[in-house]
Amino acid sequence: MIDVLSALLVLAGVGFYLTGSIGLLRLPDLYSRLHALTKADNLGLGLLVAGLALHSQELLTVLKLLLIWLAVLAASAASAHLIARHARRQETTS
Amino acid sequence: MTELLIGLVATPLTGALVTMLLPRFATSVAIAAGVLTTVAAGTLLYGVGTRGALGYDIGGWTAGLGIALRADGLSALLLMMNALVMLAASVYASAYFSKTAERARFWPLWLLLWTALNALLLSGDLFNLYVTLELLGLSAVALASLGNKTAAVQAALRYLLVGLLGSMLFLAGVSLIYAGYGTLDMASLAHVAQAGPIVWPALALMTVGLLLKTALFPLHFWLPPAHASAPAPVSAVLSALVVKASFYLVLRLWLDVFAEAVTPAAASLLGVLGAGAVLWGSWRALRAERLKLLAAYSTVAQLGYLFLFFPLLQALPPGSARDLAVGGLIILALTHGFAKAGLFLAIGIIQQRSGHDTIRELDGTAQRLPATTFAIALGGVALIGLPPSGTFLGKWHLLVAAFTTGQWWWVVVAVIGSLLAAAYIFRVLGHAFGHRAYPNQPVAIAREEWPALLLGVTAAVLMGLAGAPLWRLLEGGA
Amino acid sequence: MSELLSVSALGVVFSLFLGLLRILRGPGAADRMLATQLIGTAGVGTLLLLSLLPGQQALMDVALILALLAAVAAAAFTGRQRRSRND
Amino acid sequence: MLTAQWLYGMSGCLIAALGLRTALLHACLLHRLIGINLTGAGVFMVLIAVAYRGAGMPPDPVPHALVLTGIVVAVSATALALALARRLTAEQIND
Amino acid sequence: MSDTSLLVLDGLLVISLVTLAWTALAGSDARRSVILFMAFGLVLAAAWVRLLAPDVALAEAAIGAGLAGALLLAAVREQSRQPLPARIVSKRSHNKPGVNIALQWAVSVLCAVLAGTLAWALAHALNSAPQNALPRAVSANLEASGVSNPVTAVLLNFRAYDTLLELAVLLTAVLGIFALGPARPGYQSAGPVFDGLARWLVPVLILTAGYLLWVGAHAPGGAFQAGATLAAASVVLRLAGRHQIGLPQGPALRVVMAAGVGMFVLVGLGLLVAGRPFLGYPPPWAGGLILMIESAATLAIAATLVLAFLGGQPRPLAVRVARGRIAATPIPTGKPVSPEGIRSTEPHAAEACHRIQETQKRC
Amino acid sequence: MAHKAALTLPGIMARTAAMAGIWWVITQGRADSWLVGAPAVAVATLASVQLSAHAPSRFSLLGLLRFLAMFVVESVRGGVDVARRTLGYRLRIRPGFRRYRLHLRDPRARVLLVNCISLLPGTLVSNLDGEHMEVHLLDAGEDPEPDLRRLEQAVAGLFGVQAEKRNV
Repeated sequence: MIDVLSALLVLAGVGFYLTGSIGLLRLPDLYSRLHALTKADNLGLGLLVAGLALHSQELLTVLKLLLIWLAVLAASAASAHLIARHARRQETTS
Repeated sequence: MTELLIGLVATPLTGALVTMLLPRFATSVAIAAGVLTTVAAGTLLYGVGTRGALGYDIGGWTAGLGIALRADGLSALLLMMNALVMLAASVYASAYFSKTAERARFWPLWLLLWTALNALLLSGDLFNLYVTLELLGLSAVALASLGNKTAAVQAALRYLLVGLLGSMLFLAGVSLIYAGYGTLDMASLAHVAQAGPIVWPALALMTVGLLLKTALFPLHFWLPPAHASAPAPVSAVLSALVVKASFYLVLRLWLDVFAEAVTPAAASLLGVLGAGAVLWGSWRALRAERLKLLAAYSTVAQLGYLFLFFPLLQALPPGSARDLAVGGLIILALTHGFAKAGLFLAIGIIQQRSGHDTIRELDGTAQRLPATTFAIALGGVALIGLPPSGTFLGKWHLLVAAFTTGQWWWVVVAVIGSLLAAAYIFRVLGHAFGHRAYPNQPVAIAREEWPALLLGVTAAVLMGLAGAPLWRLLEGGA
Repeated sequence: MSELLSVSALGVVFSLFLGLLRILRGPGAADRMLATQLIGTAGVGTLLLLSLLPGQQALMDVALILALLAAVAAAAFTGRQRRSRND
Repeated sequence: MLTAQWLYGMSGCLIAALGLRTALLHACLLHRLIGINLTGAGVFMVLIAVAYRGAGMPPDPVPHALVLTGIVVAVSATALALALARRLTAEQIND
Repeated sequence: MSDTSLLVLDGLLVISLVTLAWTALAGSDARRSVILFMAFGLVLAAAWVRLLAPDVALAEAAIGAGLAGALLLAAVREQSRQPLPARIVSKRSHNKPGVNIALQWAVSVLCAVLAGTLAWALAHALNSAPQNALPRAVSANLEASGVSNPVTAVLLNFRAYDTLLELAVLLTAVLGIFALGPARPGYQSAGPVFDGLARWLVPVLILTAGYLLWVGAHAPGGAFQAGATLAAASVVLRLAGRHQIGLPQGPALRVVMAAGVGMFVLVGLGLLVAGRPFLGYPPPWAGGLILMIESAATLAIAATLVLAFLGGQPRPLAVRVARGRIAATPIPTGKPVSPEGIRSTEPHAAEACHRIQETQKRC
Repeated sequence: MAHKAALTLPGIMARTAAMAGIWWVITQGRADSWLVGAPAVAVATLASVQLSAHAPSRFSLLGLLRFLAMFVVESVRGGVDVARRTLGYRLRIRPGFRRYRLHLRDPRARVLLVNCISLLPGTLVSNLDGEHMEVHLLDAGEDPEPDLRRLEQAVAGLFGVQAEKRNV
């Protein structure tokens, strides 16, 4: 049961990764593409980590996975914000 | 005794650290480290002379798993030359750099360069050689940029890029060797390496990389600006020692490690490039307007002579004739080292005293700086190859070997090169002595003139007398 | 299960590959930068998936480093240097 | 014979040659530096490919150590080159 | 993993690597190339993982993803922010096109020949049986090396001399950088979001550096990876716009810079005095001595990398705070500070190239 | 840099504990790691203390749970929505910017809020100046203001501060 759930979560994570990449390719402008990036980080990696945590079931491994996910989330939020702000400033100044 | 090998690397390295940590005492610490290193090099030379080649396994691991240091006659002689030239240039530099801040920048890099030179000559491991080449290249570049003029920085940048490309090619060759033979130890490779599709490309890559660093024609384009714009003591060791370090490696690889794989065609190619270097370098030196540029182009030419030996050595069967030729090659390299270092130091003095080094405006230098002019003349004697200089001896053996093997055309190149060298040296001396009369002044030799003078004497006189013991050493040590 | 992990890893690598197309197409430097970020994230995902295979725990450390340094490049890209030498 | 060794080794050769070409020809210093770094990366790929012994086998650790050393050396050289370039730019503006 | 999926993976990675390398080298926009080079580094790290070289992957991740990119981007930005004097731009038209094209072809052919030769030789090497003597020797002596990670054993015991010289190379580079002038000016504040990130990222990076140092003894990791991670912590602070980035000053900085080589030499000479070979650790002590050397090396590597990022000798903090501005700077930026400042700096990445072209013209 | 608030001993202890906890997680609980771990934790704590600009704020456990639940639910809901929009045959997006006023005062709460907004699918903070933030929306047709307000409240609840002052 847990195995199935874990597998489903992992696959869903992969699905969101792919959605993110497709969004990156299809979306028309920089800001919209940034949405694709944060979504892949948040949901893609999040679901992946959830699935792997269920699969591994060792407390320390789970915690380390969470730590990595948190790091990616923070980095992703910060860099998306920085890039958007950077682009926005260039727009307004040039 | 064998600890000397690691001592020769550790002493300048420790010196570099101490000069870095105690900038106020940098000069005295550096000179002390230099004297120690020179003593160690002398002891090693004596040791190799009496006991033959020496080796040291670092960390106690057998070569292959670990890295071995090795010294034979060739490397011991070059180490000795390095030590003497570096020491002389150090004494000179202690007067050349007067500000504390300059000294604090100069000495650590200087000793790191010395470390790299010694490490390179001693290393018995191909990958370790790559690291020492990089250490040598980076410290040389950093020193060359100390001139702090735009030209110096620009030349240093180009020097760095060329050096990096050279070491990358060398590393590519080393990778192939490791892929094919699973070892990096040069002594074991000498036993197992065979001519074939792995060694040829690997040797070609390593050689091209090293030739870039040695500045063999037509890969010499970076050398004149870099050597001409660096501070005088730095120019001296760049021209006298640093290019020779990579030449030593070519020699080691072609004559020693991969001797099996060397073909006559390849050796002739090196000879042709050497001939090109002799002619082109001498010609450019003759046309140079500045003394330092003249000296730098003369380095290009003098390196060419060394490569003329390759086709001859390839054609000579092992035996006394070949040994004599090898000895001639080495004596040529050593003499050039002393002569060129002395020349650059002397030029540095002229530049400092008169504010320029334009050849046309040297008028009266002989009266104002008689010792320095004499040093230039001595260096010139050695560069042209007049007796009793070591160069004369070296070129003599080149002629002998060329006629023995029937390759007389190299003789033509050598003769033309010597004539051109005579022309550019006498051009300088002609301007230096000038036509105007100057009031007589008492001859006084300043402290910074001594190193140049001593180097000149060594090149023009002592090396000519050193022939016999040198051959004995090479035979015993090789 | 290990089959699932490796197939998923392949899926994530494929999304990394798609991100490459955006890097190549640009058009702006910022677009490339953000696609590079996505490649980093996809790298983390791949490494985490593979790290649960036997004997591959070390990959989690590689993922950790990639995750911790993910923001450095974007900050260097967007950071503005002070104008003069005073602060 | 291992396919992975061939794939990575051969593309390493290719990348090294591409990097070399740019390092020699490109007019811009940053491109040249990237070219040199990529040449290095290509050579490192060859070394790591040589070290590879198949999926289940432990690889040869020696090339790994060599590559680590090589990476450090490449970074140092790049940093020095950038500092030199920076100095040059500053002086050019100054004239 | 099954053979097919491995093959697909290899194919994707190799195609990505070659494409990224190709595109990073083409074109004239320096910033574009730097970003592509960073992406290349990330994919390369994945390739190292695939080829079972996690130690190298860690180093590549720490350097490629963090420092090298930051270093190159800072260089691009700095060069593009200087206004371009018109006369420098115009000088480039003198080159003869015919000679240039011939040269390009010659070099291209040469490089193609080189790739061919390299590949040919490599093919021969790969076709013969793999050389296993050295890896066997490594694992046979692993017990005595003091660590159980074979890569660390090679780096810090069997071939420790290489590593000693490698640290000397780092030291040389940073001394050279010092001699060239003062550090580049710092960054403006990156705003509350990045600042908030830095607050917890920096301690975690420090912990991770410690972890990599420790874990190197028995698993992938080691001094260089740890040093690069530690350096990243300082770089993050610098990018966040802080002055105090954890770098010691004055003599203490020199001690830290020299620590790596210094500890190596001390240990080596100490053993020599004790009658052992240079760097020949007695097996029971080997682990401890290696940890000692690696700790010092970590600090030295971190300091060196940070200094490389600063691009020159850091100016003392006290002076900066006291006077508000540095009075005498050996390298003035030369640019009259425009009131709107940063605005003009942005879109000139391509110009950075032109500028350097001039300095490089006759290569 | 803002003024450094005086850190209390418990504050330092809490940070040390947090750093030790992270070390424990990173090393996967290896006991022999503390020889390196102790100094590393000490340095990390020092850095953390040096970098902290604010007095430690309170955390509400209940608030944390509520916040997490909301974050997860919103992520998935928004994720599916955005996936539908981007994967469809035709892209159904209307990108645009909007400005919002921030009601949170606590700087850390603000940063967390901004990060959450950026991470949630469909919204992205593209600028932050003073009391205002500029949000980029994938679909600017729908006003996400109520959602943002709820998120702001959840963040406020997490830090145990009030975000109610709507009419400041």
